[in-house]
Amino acid sequence: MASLAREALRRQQAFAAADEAALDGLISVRPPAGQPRPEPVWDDARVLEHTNVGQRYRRLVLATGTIARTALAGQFLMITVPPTGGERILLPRPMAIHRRHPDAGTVEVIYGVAGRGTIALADVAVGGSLLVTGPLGRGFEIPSDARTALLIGRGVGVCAIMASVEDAAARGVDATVVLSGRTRFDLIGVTDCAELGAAVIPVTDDDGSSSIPALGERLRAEFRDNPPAVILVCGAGVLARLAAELGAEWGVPVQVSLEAHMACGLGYCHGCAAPVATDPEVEGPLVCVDGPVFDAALPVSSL
Amino acid sequence: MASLAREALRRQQAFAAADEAALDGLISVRPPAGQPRPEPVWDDARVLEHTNVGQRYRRLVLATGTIARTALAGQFLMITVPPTGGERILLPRPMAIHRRHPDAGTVEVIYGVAGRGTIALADVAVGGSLLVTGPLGRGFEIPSDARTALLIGRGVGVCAIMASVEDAAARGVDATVVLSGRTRFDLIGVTDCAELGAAVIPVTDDDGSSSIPALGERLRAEFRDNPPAVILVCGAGVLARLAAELGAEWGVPVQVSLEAHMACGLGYCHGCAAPVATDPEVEGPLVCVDGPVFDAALPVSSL
Amino acid sequence: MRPAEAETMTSAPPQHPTDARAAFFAARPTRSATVDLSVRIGSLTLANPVMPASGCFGPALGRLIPVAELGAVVTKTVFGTPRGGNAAHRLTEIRAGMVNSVGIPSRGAAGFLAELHPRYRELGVPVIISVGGHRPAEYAPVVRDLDGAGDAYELNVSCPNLDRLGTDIGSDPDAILAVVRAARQATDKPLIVKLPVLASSIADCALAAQEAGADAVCVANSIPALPLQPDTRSPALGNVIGGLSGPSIRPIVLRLVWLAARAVEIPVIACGGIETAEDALDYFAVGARAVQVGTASFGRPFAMVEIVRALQERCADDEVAGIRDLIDLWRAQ
Amino acid sequence: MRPAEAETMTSAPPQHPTDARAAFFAARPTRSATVDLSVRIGSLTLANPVMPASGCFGPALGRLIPVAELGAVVTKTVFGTPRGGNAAHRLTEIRAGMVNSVGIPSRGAAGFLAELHPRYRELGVPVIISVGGHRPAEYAPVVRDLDGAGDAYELNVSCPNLDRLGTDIGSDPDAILAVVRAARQATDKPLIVKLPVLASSIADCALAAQEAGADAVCVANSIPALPLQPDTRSPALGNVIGGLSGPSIRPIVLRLVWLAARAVEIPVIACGGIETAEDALDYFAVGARAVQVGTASFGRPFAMVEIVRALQERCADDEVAGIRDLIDLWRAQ
Ligand SMILES: Cc1cc2nc3c(=O)[nH]c(=O)nc-3n(C[C@H](O)[C@H](O)[C@H](O)COP(=O)(O)OP(=O)(O)OC[C@H]3O[C@@H](n4cnc5c(N)ncnc54)[C@H](O)[C@@H]3O)c2cc1C
Ligand SMILES: Cc1cc2nc3c(=O)[nH]c(=O)nc-3n(C[C@H](O)[C@H](O)[C@H](O)COP(=O)(O)OP(=O)(O)OC[C@H]3O[C@@H](n4cnc5c(N)ncnc54)[C@H](O)[C@@H]3O)c2cc1C
Ligand SMILES: Cc1cc2nc3c(=O)[nH]c(=O)nc-3n(C[C@H](O)[C@H](O)[C@H](O)COP(=O)(O)O)c2cc1C
Ligand SMILES: Cc1cc2nc3c(=O)[nH]c(=O)nc-3n(C[C@H](O)[C@H](O)[C@H](O)COP(=O)(O)O)c2cc1C
Ligand code: FES
Ligand code: FES
Repeated sequence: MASLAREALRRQQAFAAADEAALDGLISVRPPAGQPRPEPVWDDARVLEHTNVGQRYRRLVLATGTIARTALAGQFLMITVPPTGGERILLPRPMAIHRRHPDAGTVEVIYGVAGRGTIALADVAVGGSLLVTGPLGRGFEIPSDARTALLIGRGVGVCAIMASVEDAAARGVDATVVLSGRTRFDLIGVTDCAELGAAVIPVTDDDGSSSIPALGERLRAEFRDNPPAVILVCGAGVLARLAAELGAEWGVPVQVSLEAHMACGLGYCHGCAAPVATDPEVEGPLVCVDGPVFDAALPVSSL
Repeated sequence: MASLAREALRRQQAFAAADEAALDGLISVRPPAGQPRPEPVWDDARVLEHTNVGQRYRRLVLATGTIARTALAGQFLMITVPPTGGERILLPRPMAIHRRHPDAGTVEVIYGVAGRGTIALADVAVGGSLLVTGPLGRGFEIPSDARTALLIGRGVGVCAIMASVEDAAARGVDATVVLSGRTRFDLIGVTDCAELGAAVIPVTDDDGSSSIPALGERLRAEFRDNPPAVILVCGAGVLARLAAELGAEWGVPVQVSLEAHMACGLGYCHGCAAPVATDPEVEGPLVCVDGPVFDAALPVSSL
Repeated sequence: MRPAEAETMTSAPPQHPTDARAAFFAARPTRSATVDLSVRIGSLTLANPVMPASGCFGPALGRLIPVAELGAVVTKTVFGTPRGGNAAHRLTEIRAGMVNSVGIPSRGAAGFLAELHPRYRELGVPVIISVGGHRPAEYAPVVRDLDGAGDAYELNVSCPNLDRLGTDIGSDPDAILAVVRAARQATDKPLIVKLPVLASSIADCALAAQEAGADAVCVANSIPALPLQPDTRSPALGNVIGGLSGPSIRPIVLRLVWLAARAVEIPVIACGGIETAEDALDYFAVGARAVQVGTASFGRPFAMVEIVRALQERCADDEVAGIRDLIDLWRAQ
Repeated sequence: MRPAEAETMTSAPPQHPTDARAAFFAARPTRSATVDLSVRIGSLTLANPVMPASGCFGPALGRLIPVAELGAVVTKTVFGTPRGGNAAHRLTEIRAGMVNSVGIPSRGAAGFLAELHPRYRELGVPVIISVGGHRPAEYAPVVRDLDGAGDAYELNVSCPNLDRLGTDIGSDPDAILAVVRAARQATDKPLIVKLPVLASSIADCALAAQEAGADAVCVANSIPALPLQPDTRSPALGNVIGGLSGPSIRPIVLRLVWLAARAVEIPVIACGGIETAEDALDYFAVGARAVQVGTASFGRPFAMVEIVRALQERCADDEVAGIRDLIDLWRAQ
């Protein structure tokens, strides 16, 4: 029945609005990084693998040496979608660098097949090449004195945090990773975390474990005695708010990776305004160069 | 060398301009037909065959009962090109009905892969269906008292005359068919003519036999004693002019099928103006309803 | 000299069981009998909000589709005196859409009344006659000459093909005032004003039409464009410029409809790139009350009838009484 | 608050042998050394006719492509005083092209001079500063404040994102006269006027610019449009309307360039949907003397440099001395 479809659409819209509103007052630009950002390049990256992940996602393995060697955790690529049979995609699509393999000179990207752009991207053949620009943006940083970290990812948002799981593994930081998704079969990152020796808390919509109250309760119990030294989060506004609440309770910093519609990825088109309220005479931060990773803290009023 | 390509383009343009000019003053609307035109229909015609013909053409066999049974020789279809991978072709393409098989309920169409429209059409799969509207327009008519006919076709223009070869065969009219093309391997209609028992004069560009002077000489020799009762021609302005000259010499009527850019095929969009000079306050004939077949006669001034 | 449309196909459409068209004619919507899709344009009530765009319909199409299911038909623009139209090529297709420079050949008002009007009358739906002119003063006399014939008149002040270099009458609010005021004197029937895309302010143009007594505005005509031949870079059209139409102009016209609907009280009829009921709903969502379909009918002659049927189904599915509720439903979101 | 462009990437581009960009930087056209692609805009001579469109370039792109191979660079529009820009979403892609409603965030003339201008200067090509204003009187003061900085100024009287409902300054020839006359008093450097698509007469607008002393016109800005979200039918942009750009606007802008080039003596710079040297040659064929590339650079950052190199190759292939001959060759056909 179309009216059921309409109802579903209404619920989805209400959820999206609430998710956006959850970020209100939460976001600020991170202070200057300790580490200089790598120089971005563009490359004709050979497509080594292009496979399904679960039922809703696709995984790309791209050969692109410079980017694989220089990318910092939480940085992203702009991927130009090649024309397929007449369909022309004009704007490149920003995609998180899910995994870096510097020795092999490859990176991994996982994406959901959502709209025109990703539907066309899904047609790219192994052996062909993709024009990519990167590494771009300001990534996640695990503080140098941290011994533990909590990482929370939902859906393709898991891709933004996985390179930080790599960093944690490399630096001997104990990482606990919440992987959230609709069902168990949709979870991204389970094998990556196993490979990297991170503890995983899988939560899903179908059994209710991914709901914000349930997850909050679980994490508060889990970390009651030993809060993590930092929280990194990506994939939903309501998760960012939960992380900010936990961060306030535990007195630890929270970093969140955001999305915005992008054209250039380099800071010159001014298309990717971040959801930060500013003086109307001052331009607010841009997700592509001031983020995508921002600090997240509860607004003073709500503390 | 690009300058060679440029030269080739120049020659091609000069040829096209001369070909268009050759029609000057030649064309007039035919007097009302003896036979009423069939009612056009549209249909989702199943694609039974879709094969290559020589190196440059494609042949479609379409199951479309009403059209196969009612189409008159020289009528055409409007074929809606289905979207292929995002490429959207908005306007249907006019295509001559090359062969009619009323018992099988099928028609054949042969087309050259030329621009966006026919490139997309070439992707249509056997077993799928094509939206077609037809039969449309005013076709060729072999006068009822004719015992002989000369038919001249060049390139895909052969398709407009082949149904008249069918008519000739059915009525016991002796048909001589000039098939003109770039090379022997490009000629359309050789097997059709064999099947229909028509005499064929193949002429090609590579050996010079298709040049207007050479062909004129050959036809004048061939028909010196016994001129054909009617000449039907399609495929080039210079061939139409040659036919009109021969018609004047022999005192026989000449009919020519023309092309024009079309949107509706039904006479209401007024897009398909025929190359007939008229009073600027009077609309000239339309190729889709007043043609595509017109009378061709040398202007009085040039006689 | 030319029999054209008038000569061909004058008998009633026979039903061939072997083609898809026959099945389409036979189909009758079922659940949606109680749905009210009617819209009012001044004193005229249309059974539903779907009609052809001027120049993209003729009685010949009545043989291919059940025209009686449409809200109205709109004629090709009629001038007072005969016009020949532009040189070939008059149309072409490019990647961005189709471009036409037909140039409105017309047999004049007398020719229209004698030859075409009787065939429009047979269609069984309201007939909106599109009226053209080279100068503002030319419109009212045509309306007067035609009066008695049309159920409404659409004043086409926005044809991109009349003057290659000049500006449209319809991009100048003062000229619109003059055209509509004079036409308003010439008839009591509803007047629609068809506006151009290339105007500095569509709101001012629509307001001028309303002020002068128009019953609706149609937004908009095709967009002036210059298509080149890909190989030679020479103009693809005999007239050099023509009007771009088809789906790629939709986002441009959506904005114009939104602006016009905010500016005036009279209904806005949307025209530009509509191919499906979804496209029509997009226009309803920004404030249109009716839609015209042009280019889409060439490739899919049944497009308009499909839109009507789909709107009926949508109302039935969503359990709303009519198109107004459907629109409100969407606009509320 | 935000370090943005200024913070990142301030060192010289190192050459990585492992990426395609490094190879592109290394490439040097060979046969075409003797080809003269230069064009004049008033007193300024550009080495070739290819430059970015305003808002579609920033110094950061200089790290990705050899900007020194371009004819010039054009800055994003600079206002006199700071502006924040529009609400998110500021851009989206639809089937007909991309639509942006960035709304020209600007740090004002002083901020531009302090933070951005030094980085533009490092690029080694002429810098054309785009200048904006909310009212005609606002332009000249900005030009005066900036003078000394730019090699030329482009007066942007055609941004579709400043006022959702209002008309552009640039669609009113009188307003153009006022803007350009005042700016002409403020500087001796070349002035380019960037015109809108939605004007009643592009010829009148171009003539007004010429009469007031402009050295060139740029035709045209993006086309105002309203993109909807496919699922919800709600506006896809925070500002509701934005500017449509990309290849689908080319046939519309080609006509405007043709009309402008016939109307004025000063050079016409074409801007609209240019992706390749072929597209540039199309515009040259209808009378343009230079081209600007916008949307194409997002998907293919090297598009502008590729166009320059292809034009050089074309001249060499066709054995002509320069761009003028190449254009004549095409126009003659
Ligand atoms: C920093 C960053 C990292 C990202 N990483 C990933 C990732 O790892 N995996 C993944 O699947 N997706 C990722 N996205 C989103 C991705 O860029 C796609 O745009 C999104 O999946 C929408 O799909 P589409 O392009 O097919 O939609 P379309 O319908 O083609 O998009 C239409 C327009 O909306 C924009 N748009 C729509 N949704 C989004 C969105 N969520 N974010 C940004 N722009 C959007 C598109 O860019 C385009 O302009 C990321 C976005 C950002 C900003
Ligand atoms: C009555 C009639 C019968 C025809 N029969 C045949 C046939 O049997 N076989 C065949 O191969 N072709 C035939 N054509 C031409 C055919 O309709 C195609 O348009 C033509 O082959 C161009 O190819 P395209 O559509 O791929 O070109 P595109 O590049 O896609 O065409 C661009 C635009 O130009 C128009 N156009 C370009 N060339 C022509 C042309 N020659 N005639 C009409 N419009 C054109 C197209 O309709 C379109 O609007 C016929 C044309 C007419 C009018
Ligand atoms: C071939 C053709 C002829 C047209 N003739 C007219 C006309 O005579 N009068 C008119 O007002 N509009 C005319 N138009 C414009 C259409 O009515 C309509 O405004 C335009 O095509 C945009 O709608 P579309 O995108 O649905 O085609 C014509 C359009 C086409 C394609
Ligand atoms: C993201 C974006 C920002 C733009 N900003 C400006 C601007 O600040 N000033 C301006 O004059 N034009 C601006 N434009 C318009 C472009 O300069 C250009 O006129 C338009 O995009 C058409 O060219 P294109 O089709 O090559 O993109 C902008 C365009 C885009 C896509
Ligand atoms: S995407 Fe262009 S400024 Fe961020
Ligand atoms: S194609 Fe429409 S009138 Fe001939």
